Amino acid sequence: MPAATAPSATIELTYREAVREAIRDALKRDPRVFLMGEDVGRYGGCYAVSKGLLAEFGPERIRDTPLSESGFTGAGIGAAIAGMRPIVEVMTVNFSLLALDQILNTAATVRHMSGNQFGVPLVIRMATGAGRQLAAQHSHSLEGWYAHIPGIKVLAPATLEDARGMLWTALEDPDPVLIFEHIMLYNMSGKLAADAGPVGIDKAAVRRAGRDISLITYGGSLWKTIEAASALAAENIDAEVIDLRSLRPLDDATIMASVTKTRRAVIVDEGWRSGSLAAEICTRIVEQAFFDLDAPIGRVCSEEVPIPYPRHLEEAALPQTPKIVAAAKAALGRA
Amino acid sequence: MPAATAPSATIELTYREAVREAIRDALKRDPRVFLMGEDVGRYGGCYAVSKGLLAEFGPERIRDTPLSESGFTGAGIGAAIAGMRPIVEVMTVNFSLLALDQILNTAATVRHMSGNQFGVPLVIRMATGAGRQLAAQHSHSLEGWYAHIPGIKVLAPATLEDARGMLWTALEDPDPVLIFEHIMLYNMSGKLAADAGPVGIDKAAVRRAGRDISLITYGGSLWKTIEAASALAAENIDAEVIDLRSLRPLDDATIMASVTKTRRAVIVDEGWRSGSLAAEICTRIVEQAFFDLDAPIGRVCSEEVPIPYPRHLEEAALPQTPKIVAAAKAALGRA
Amino acid sequence: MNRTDDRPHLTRAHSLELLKQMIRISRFEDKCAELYTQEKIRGFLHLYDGEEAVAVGVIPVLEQRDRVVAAYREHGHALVRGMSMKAALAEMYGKREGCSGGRGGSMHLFDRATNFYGGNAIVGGGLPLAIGLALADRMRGEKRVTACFFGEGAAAEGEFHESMNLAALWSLPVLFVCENNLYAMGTALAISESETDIHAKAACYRLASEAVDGMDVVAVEAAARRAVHAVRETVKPYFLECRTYRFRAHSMFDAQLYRDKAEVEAWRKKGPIVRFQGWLEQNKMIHPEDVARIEAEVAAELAEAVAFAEAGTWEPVEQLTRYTYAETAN
Amino acid sequence: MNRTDDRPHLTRAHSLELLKQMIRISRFEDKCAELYTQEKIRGFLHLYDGEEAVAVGVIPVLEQRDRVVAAYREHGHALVRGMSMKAALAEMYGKREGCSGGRGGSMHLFDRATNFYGGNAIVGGGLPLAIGLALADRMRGEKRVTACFFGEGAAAEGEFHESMNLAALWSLPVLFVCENNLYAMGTALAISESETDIHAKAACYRLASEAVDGMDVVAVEAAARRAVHAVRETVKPYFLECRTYRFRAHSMFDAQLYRDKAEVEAWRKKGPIVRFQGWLEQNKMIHPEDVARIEAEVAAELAEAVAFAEAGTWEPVEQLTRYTYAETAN
Ligand SMILES: Cc1ncc(C[n+]2csc(CCOP(=O)(O)OP(=O)(O)O)c2C)c(N)n1
Ligand SMILES: Cc1ncc(C[n+]2csc(CCOP(=O)(O)OP(=O)(O)O)c2C)c(N)n1
Ligand SMILES: [Mg+2]
Ligand SMILES: [Mg+2]
Repeated sequence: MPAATAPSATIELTYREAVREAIRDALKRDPRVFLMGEDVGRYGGCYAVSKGLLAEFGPERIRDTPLSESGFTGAGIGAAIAGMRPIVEVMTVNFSLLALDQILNTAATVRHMSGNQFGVPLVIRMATGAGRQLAAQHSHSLEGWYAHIPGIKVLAPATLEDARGMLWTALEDPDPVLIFEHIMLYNMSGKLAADAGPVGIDKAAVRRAGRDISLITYGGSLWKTIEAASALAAENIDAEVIDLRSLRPLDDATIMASVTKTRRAVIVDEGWRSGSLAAEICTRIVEQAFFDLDAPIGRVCSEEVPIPYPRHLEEAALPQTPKIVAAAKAALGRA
Repeated sequence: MPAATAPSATIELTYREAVREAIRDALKRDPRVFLMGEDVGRYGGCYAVSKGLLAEFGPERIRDTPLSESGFTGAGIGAAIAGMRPIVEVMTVNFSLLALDQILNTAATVRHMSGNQFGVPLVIRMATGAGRQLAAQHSHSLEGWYAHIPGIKVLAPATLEDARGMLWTALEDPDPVLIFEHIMLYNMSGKLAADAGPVGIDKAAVRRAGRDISLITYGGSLWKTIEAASALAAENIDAEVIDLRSLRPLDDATIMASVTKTRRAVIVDEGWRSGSLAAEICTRIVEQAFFDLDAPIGRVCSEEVPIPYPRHLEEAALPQTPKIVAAAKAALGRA
Repeated sequence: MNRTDDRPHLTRAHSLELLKQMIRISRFEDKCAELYTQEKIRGFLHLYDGEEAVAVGVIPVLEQRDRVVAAYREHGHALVRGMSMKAALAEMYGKREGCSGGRGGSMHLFDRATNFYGGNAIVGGGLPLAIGLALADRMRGEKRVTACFFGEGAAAEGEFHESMNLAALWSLPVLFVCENNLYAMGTALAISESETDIHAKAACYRLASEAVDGMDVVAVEAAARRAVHAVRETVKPYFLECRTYRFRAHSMFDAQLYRDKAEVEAWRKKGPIVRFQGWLEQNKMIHPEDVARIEAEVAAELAEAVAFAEAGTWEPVEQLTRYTYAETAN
Repeated sequence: MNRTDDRPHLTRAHSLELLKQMIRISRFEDKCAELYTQEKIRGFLHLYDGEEAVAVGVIPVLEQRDRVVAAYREHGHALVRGMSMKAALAEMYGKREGCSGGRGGSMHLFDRATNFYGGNAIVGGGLPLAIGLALADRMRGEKRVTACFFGEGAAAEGEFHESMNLAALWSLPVLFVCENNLYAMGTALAISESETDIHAKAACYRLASEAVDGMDVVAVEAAARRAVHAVRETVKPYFLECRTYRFRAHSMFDAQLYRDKAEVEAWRKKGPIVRFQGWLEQNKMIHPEDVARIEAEVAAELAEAVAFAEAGTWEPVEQLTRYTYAETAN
């Protein structure tokens, strides 16, 4: 769990509310900030994140857009270059493919190809992940895929603190930052300091310390992994759980420190297995800590299939606690 | 080198001509085949691949499209579902981002989400890679990135045989196949059997047999890697060179057979390093042959930067023979 | 254009058929909503309530060989096109016996037998597909029509623009049917389009275009006849904007903050079923027994469908990755 | 609209300035072509030969605070906007002293000092960017105009459509300047657009739109004055289609199989420079010495630029990945 902070009043809220508070806070702090996306205003947001903000901030700053992902993402880029601090919301990562030209060919390249004359301090938020039976065009986890692109940063808040705190730090970043919110986290509730504020976005967090194996994950899979760690504890396996938090750049130091200690690792990632972020992490461990490893590194990823609709198949397609437990035990030779 | 074929007349031709011959052949063999893309007709193709085909086959089958990557790629998907065998040409992989919605959300999913009622026997060809100083919006190598997507196949012909032979096999495939042609290969010339025909697309090829280390690569990097193997040979290092040919699916058997023999591997891949296909291959080796490895696996990838314009920086950004040699020697402890 | 061909044939039998089809969709979807609250159906469920006259007015005008592309609000289209309620409902249950083997769900109904190409949940994503189907038909000289249904929200997408241009430029036999229900989720048309007259917008691509009262099944059918006839004879695209309204929420997760209840109620009074049924009754073309009979038939069909879906089987988990690629001989 | 404001001020000094700017671009690019064959310049090089009247007619009408977005055929725009030949040429050499530090090359000229936002080599890719720049200005109440230049080929892209709609819908102060040179690489307009009248196409989004003879610098300037004035006063978009022609190949890799030499020759006779210069001479507004002086000044500027570019330095290879991200304090 993150380092203890000075005692302060805590409030009970959901991840959704934490994101909303982060947006409200940003809008209040900085007149350059505005939120733009499909149905963020009158509808209240596809996942109800921005509900109420239109009434508070008006239609200029809570800007409903037409169905034009490329157009309004590009508009966010332009506005950012011109000195605003836009938050662009793309409803679901699958739709962001329509905006990928703007993200990769413009947002990620402008600073470099202009020789540092123009930067893009833009935040793009989107929902990611499966679990609601939304089938093959609404359920993918492409955040790890986005993490391949130089010029952008990629965040995956998994906790209330991060949902609340990453946005502001991202908005202060001079470069484009993509924030992926897992749809299964929105209803998660818990306690948070009433005055919770910005958090760093450059370090992974050790969410559970352990000696026997490193379980490395992020986003929606964090909670399944923590559950797996508890199950493993019951079998006397002391797992360390690392929440990557930032997928680009990756915090190699925290990963290597853990693996060097435990000598074994399993990576849990909701992306499709081949070409997953898990592969990158595995490779970095091999590159940087090969001789510290006692066993092959395990991967628990999504099956390589467009996510199917029925509950039982959707569940089977995704990383689940028992699979994580099994992978950890296999890495420990206790399969 | 590929298995010897029965002696037949050989002709001298370029990679560009080999691709053109493959397209001509397909058009002649099968009335369902047509070529569609920007400037494939009257202009003769951005990289002159389709030069002459308009005169031979007419504007219906050599179809110039407007600048509408999403529209005409989607049109290719629809035509394929309706029973045609379209070849869609996207000029450069960077522009294909505009069509990614159609590729990932439709082409790759239709068979699954329709419960196998509709398939998409479509071939999409595109130019990839750097080397012509085309800078940050025309130089990327995203084929390894595409290889993450279930539902499509991804090919990277590196030789004249493959440039000539993969297309037909791809057209016979019931699913979407993306073929990436590296821009630096188009002018490569060599000899090819006059009656060269289809080749398999499911196996990697050992382009040079060796005992000391496996150099695993594909596409434009193959020739740099073969050069590196020659340089290594001069230092008494006997490198095996594997040409993946198919990036999705990967031919694990050939890779593992090589690595199990050599116990060392370096992967050479023009994609950006983080999240590269090289990471996936490294991870598979770790998963499947960990205990056969004597050293960490090396990666020679592109630097994580939008490709810069000046020659010296572009060269420095890409995998090059000396880097491959150095990586191989490092893996052998001879750095 | 042959005027005789296009005139609606409002015989009593035909009128009853139109009414029945609309009632079929409506009752089917009422049931779906109920089953959704029972968690038999999950995921996103988009109901067509209020828009039935569009699918019922257009699709029966098509021939068997023609093709249909729809979006995610497509239960009505699938049923009218000939998909059985059983296959549609089993799909929403996620059962193997569903029209897509259970893998698609509500947003991805497919049916090869009736040339029904989905079921596309990317707004605008079906348009390029329709272009391609029609291109294939044109290249082969097959006189098929591809009818492509989508909401007015799609008109803002780049894919709409590219598709309109390709259709007109290449003379493709596509009937574009824009179901303009005035809202894209919670976004009213005026908030998403500088030109709110969608059929005029389409006409800018130099294709035939007209708007019709989408709450009037007879008007829709008449327009569809003209349009389908024109597409088939001229081998050119045609754009039909059907002005309609969605009575229910966008999906099952919509608090409808963006519109007044009164607005919805006012539209409900103009609903395609009440309106057509009322008109038929007023003109003595149908009798109360007719409606009772239709309701009974539909109820029976529906009961059978529910039983079928309930009795359906689950795809074994071992088959999870099936159909990601074709299963080939080797 | 204030008619007085918009009338071109064709004083002798102004005429000479217009002529000089066109000649500057032309001579600069002749040199670029030569340097390309010498392999001093590499990559893609797109010349503006024949289209000079557009940049020269439009850009000087803008104010310093205004913004310019261009595509990959943007040498002319950059020079007229105020970039020095030195900085532009050094960029094409790939030298650190180039306007983009040498990292961009011909297709990616940028200049913060003059609000020149590239240099975008994705066809249509600059339009959403222009939308965003203008959106920022509108939100802050800054009366700036963003002029966005692109070719007619871009009109087929979805991004064009989305951008037109957003500009009109949100009332954004963008001046869209479509450089309609009749070809997109080798694709003639009629092969890419069902509506070949691009300004009419744009008008469909309900924005002010007009077409002008893009070979006539005076006409372009007059139209640009009207347009810029309208954008600034109404805070609404304006679309200006400049009908022009590209005399040279699309890039240095183009055999021009798609058009007749005769067509090119016919257009060359209507070239913006010969035409304007001829007209000025005919009307005795300039004398041969004027042209000689301009040529001499331009030649000197160019010689200096070449020397500057030649003397420029290479970015150390160690700096390869610089500017992928901002360099922050820590
Ligand atoms: C590309 C894309 N963007 C966003 C969405 C989310 N979404 C689903 S339906 C919808 C509204 C579409 O409205 P319209 O086209 O008018 O159809 P209607 O729902 O009214 O039938 C939106 C925004 C999506 N599915 N696809
Ligand atoms: C999205 C995209 N597709 C294709 C290309 C390749 N390409 C570069 S310029 C060009 C022609 C563009 O024509 P037009 O917009 O008329 O501008 P012009 O070159 O005539 O000035 C093409 C197809 C590209 N750069 N970007
Ligand atoms: Mg709608
Ligand atoms: Mg042009």
